[in-house]
Amino acid sequence: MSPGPYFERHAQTFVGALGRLARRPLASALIMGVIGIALALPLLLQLLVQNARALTSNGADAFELAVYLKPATEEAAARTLASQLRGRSDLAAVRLVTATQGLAEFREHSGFGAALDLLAANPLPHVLLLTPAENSRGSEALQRLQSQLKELPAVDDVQLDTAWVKRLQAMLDLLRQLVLSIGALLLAGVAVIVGSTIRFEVTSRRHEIEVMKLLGGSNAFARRPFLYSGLLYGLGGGLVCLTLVAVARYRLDPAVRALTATYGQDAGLIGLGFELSLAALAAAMALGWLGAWVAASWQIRHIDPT
Amino acid sequence: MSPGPYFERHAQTFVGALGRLARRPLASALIMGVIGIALALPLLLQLLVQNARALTSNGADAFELAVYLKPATEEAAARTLASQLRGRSDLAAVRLVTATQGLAEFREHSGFGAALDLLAANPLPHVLLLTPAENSRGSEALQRLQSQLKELPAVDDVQLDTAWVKRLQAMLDLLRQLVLSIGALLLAGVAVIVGSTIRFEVTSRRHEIEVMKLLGGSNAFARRPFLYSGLLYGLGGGLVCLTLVAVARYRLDPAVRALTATYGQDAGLIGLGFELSLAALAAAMALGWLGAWVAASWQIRHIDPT
Amino acid sequence: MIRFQHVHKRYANGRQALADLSFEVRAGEMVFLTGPSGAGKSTILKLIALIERPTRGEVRVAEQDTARIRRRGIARYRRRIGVVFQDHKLLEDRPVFDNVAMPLVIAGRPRREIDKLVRAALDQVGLLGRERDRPLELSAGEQQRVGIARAVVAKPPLLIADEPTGNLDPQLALEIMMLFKRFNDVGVTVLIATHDHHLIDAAGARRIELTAGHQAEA
Amino acid sequence: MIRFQHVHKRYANGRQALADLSFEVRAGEMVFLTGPSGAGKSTILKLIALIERPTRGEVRVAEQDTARIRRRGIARYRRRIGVVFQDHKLLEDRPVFDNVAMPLVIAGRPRREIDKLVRAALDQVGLLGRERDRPLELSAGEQQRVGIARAVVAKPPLLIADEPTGNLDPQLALEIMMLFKRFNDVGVTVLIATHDHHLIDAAGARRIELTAGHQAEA
Ligand SMILES: Nc1ncnc2c1ncn2[C@@H]1O[C@H](COP(=O)(O)OP(=O)(O)OP(=O)(O)O)[C@@H](O)[C@H]1O
Ligand SMILES: Nc1ncnc2c1ncn2[C@@H]1O[C@H](COP(=O)(O)OP(=O)(O)OP(=O)(O)O)[C@@H](O)[C@H]1O
Ligand SMILES: [Mg+2]
Ligand SMILES: [Mg+2]
Repeated sequence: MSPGPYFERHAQTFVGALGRLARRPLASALIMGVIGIALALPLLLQLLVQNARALTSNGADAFELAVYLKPATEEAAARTLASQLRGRSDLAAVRLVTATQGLAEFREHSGFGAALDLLAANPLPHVLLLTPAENSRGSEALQRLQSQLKELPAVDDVQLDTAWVKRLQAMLDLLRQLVLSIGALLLAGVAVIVGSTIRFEVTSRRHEIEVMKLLGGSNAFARRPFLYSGLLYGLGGGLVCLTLVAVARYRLDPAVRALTATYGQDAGLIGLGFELSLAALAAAMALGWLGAWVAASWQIRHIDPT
Repeated sequence: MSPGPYFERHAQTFVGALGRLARRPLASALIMGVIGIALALPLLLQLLVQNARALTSNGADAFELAVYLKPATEEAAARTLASQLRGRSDLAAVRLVTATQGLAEFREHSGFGAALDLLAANPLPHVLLLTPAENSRGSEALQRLQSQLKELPAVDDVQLDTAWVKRLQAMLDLLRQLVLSIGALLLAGVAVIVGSTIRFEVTSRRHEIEVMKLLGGSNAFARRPFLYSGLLYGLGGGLVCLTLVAVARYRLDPAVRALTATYGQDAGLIGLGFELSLAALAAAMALGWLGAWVAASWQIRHIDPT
Repeated sequence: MIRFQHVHKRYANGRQALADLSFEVRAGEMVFLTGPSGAGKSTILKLIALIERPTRGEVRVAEQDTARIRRRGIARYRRRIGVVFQDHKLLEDRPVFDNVAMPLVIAGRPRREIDKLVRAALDQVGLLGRERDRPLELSAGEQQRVGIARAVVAKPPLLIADEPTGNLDPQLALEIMMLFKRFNDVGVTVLIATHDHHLIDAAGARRIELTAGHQAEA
Repeated sequence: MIRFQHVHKRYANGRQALADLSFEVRAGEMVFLTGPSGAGKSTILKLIALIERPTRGEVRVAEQDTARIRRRGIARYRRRIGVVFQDHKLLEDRPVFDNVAMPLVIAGRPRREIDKLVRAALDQVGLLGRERDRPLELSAGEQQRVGIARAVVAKPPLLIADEPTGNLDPQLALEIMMLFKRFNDVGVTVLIATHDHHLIDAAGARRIELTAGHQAEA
């Protein structure tokens, strides 16, 4: 078999598959739509988680740990401790609020005003405000950090700024779990959809395959058109998916802006980016090809002409 | 046509459809699986929103509004205002913290201790802590409430307890939008899946339908088996969906408990309940029947024997 | 029973299958349709069964202008005609019994009656005992006979058959032809397209000969 | 070329189609296979084309024990045999040209060659000019001839045909039989199952007569 006819045959088969899809545009579009939806959902959720994480790392104030030093601690010792902590890899920033600064801030905000001048001594301790490094913001990491800090001799108490942190973290954890489960389900779904579509196509072209086999066509020969169909379904589904993600991004943008506004920011949704889009497309095509390969191989091997 | 054979025929057709599904168990299971997944996702997300809402209404403290009265306000006037506010339908609870109570609390928590006894006058204002009614916790409703309260003559300032409220609300809004979009997408997906499955079945049994029509079978006669197939796909998909929801509930429960723990509660996920489960099942069957009806009617009308 | 008047049939691809054809088959008659391959025999039978529609001219069947029968009426109309198809048109995934029973099931006959009639029909084509076989497990001639049994099972007043003995050996072909004759004897109108001149001679019935869509009555 | 030795064939449903059948067809011979409906003619051709396997006994084709040919070898083996099927086995959604070209496409022949060979084959069965029609737009006899063109297009050394003239009028049947004879004249081994005794007489070739799976050489 010369390479000429071989290539020619592949090209012909590909065009044939394209032609078949085009001949029943509604059905093809529907299948691609379903694949697109199934691929878009995990991407959308991933996008959500990604954006939520970006938000919470911008809104770093939410992650502050307040370390209250023992009342007896000298300011110099507090400074030393602060610079020691700055060496830790799991902390992004360390800010020292000395007792004097604290009192000054309190005077401004509390409404007690000059009344505080009456105090014999400053009752406030020095406080270290810590921002954990980005990779140490999980609720477990935070708790570990908290207990480690508590054991330092100079430290009186360590408090997470608000329950908000824990809640957000727990929510993100939940969401991430959800994304993983849903993503796995839906990717399996895509393979199943392509597979069962191809399976039906093989069934509905059973006669044709029988005839091909009777005339001396190999299984590979009979399978080829279906592989191209699968590839095309994947490609179409991938394009639908990217479109859906783009539309969803556009539609959800106001809601996200409202959310970021609560952090005093004005940032829209982060998109998929070119590389991830391309990867999604490639994955869709690979899934389509694979689903088709499995379904067609299995079916065709079991078609025996009579 | 006597009613006997008519019923007999329906029963036979139903059994026939069941038999066809059973004859290719893998394919049937896969299709039902896909339908189940597609139905389960919106239900799961709905469950999530529902649970989130339940959580935030239990964790009512998160929703407190602090109303600072003008320093000159008498305690009696503060009490009058409090009981006036209790009459509002958009408030669930109103707690008055008088300046004296405030100072006592402050003395306990701030570390200033006896130092405060030196103060000539209590610098704190009376404060009203408000819990909005459940239906007035949207961020808009809260803002409206806030600006209304600010206009009261006795009021100095109104603060939402933390930014947390806004954030949670914004997140819930986002999630609700997401659920609506995803739910609509997926329900359409189910109809499409059933429809295109039936479409393929009709195609692969095209010869049979042609023969039936040649022998004087009406379109309705040819369509009947496919309607039963659609119904069965729906039923199977619905059962898969309920199973998936139950499994997901079981798997997500720890994460949700971790989340509720941050509210100092210990509550797992709220389930679907019997009625909603039944409704989901009925909806699945209806979708299956409908998808089959549309696909089969359309296809069968266009099969003309030659 | 059947009357073609100036019937023309041009298929969608432009091929002229029938040109100004007129003939009549009276109720109770038995008539053969002959002519070379591609002369238009199957086309005539398809016009009668409403599988195709004439381009021009009138096709009357049982005193009814078939042009008047629209979509919804076709099913009922076809139930009154028994058709033997040139390519059998059996359902390959259903046993012989179900195939033969199909016209009765469609007509909504009760189970007992169906049982009896199907057995009788299979007996007449020599296939009693093969009820549970599937068409693919039958030889071509056996399949053809199943098709014949299905056409006669509901005892229709009009029977049309397209090359019903093409896959049968001469002796069996004669038997089948005698079966058609027996139906004709009890009043059924029979129209058969065939190439087999010996059978026509044996049956001694009228013959309509076609050449390229024209009649050449012999 | 073909040698059956004590071949038995019992189908899965228990039906005994062939019982202890032995015969030989020498290379370059032309042989007819006759016998009543259900005698086992198609079964023999199916054993040769490896569509079925014998229950017992040996089927040798072209000096090769067919029992030795496993899954992967079947495709290549079939490419060397031209088969005319009793039910045509055409692809209904492909034009006549594609149907006839199929064996050449499968063999990976270049486009130009395919074009030439397909036209030549269609010419031989009298269907030149119908390349773009689809099988459903052909009469039964025309379909049968497309099947014959497909069987001969790749010029296989062995040609087997199952009732190739069942749907043809007597004159066309004779022409087709002469076509097979011409192939036989240039060295192709030909085995034809048929009911048509006139044709056998006309072709004057050897005849193997079957009765219920047994040979009854005449
Ligand atoms: N659906 C169709 N579309 C286009 N042309 C058709 C169609 N059906 C038949 N023809 C053409 O019309 C002519 C008559 O066909 P018909 O099937 O009536 O012939 P016939 O007499 O039955 O032949 P045979 O004996 O071979 O079955 C043929 O030339 C055929 O090619
Ligand atoms: N796939 C099968 N399964 C079971 N039985 C079969 C199968 N194919 C054929 N038979 C039976 O084997 C016997 C021989 O069949 P075969 O098709 O070889 O007959 P034939 O000589 O070709 O008859 P015809 O002239 O009617 O085509 C028949 O009784 C038939 O019912
Ligand atoms: Mg015909
Ligand atoms: Mg046979």
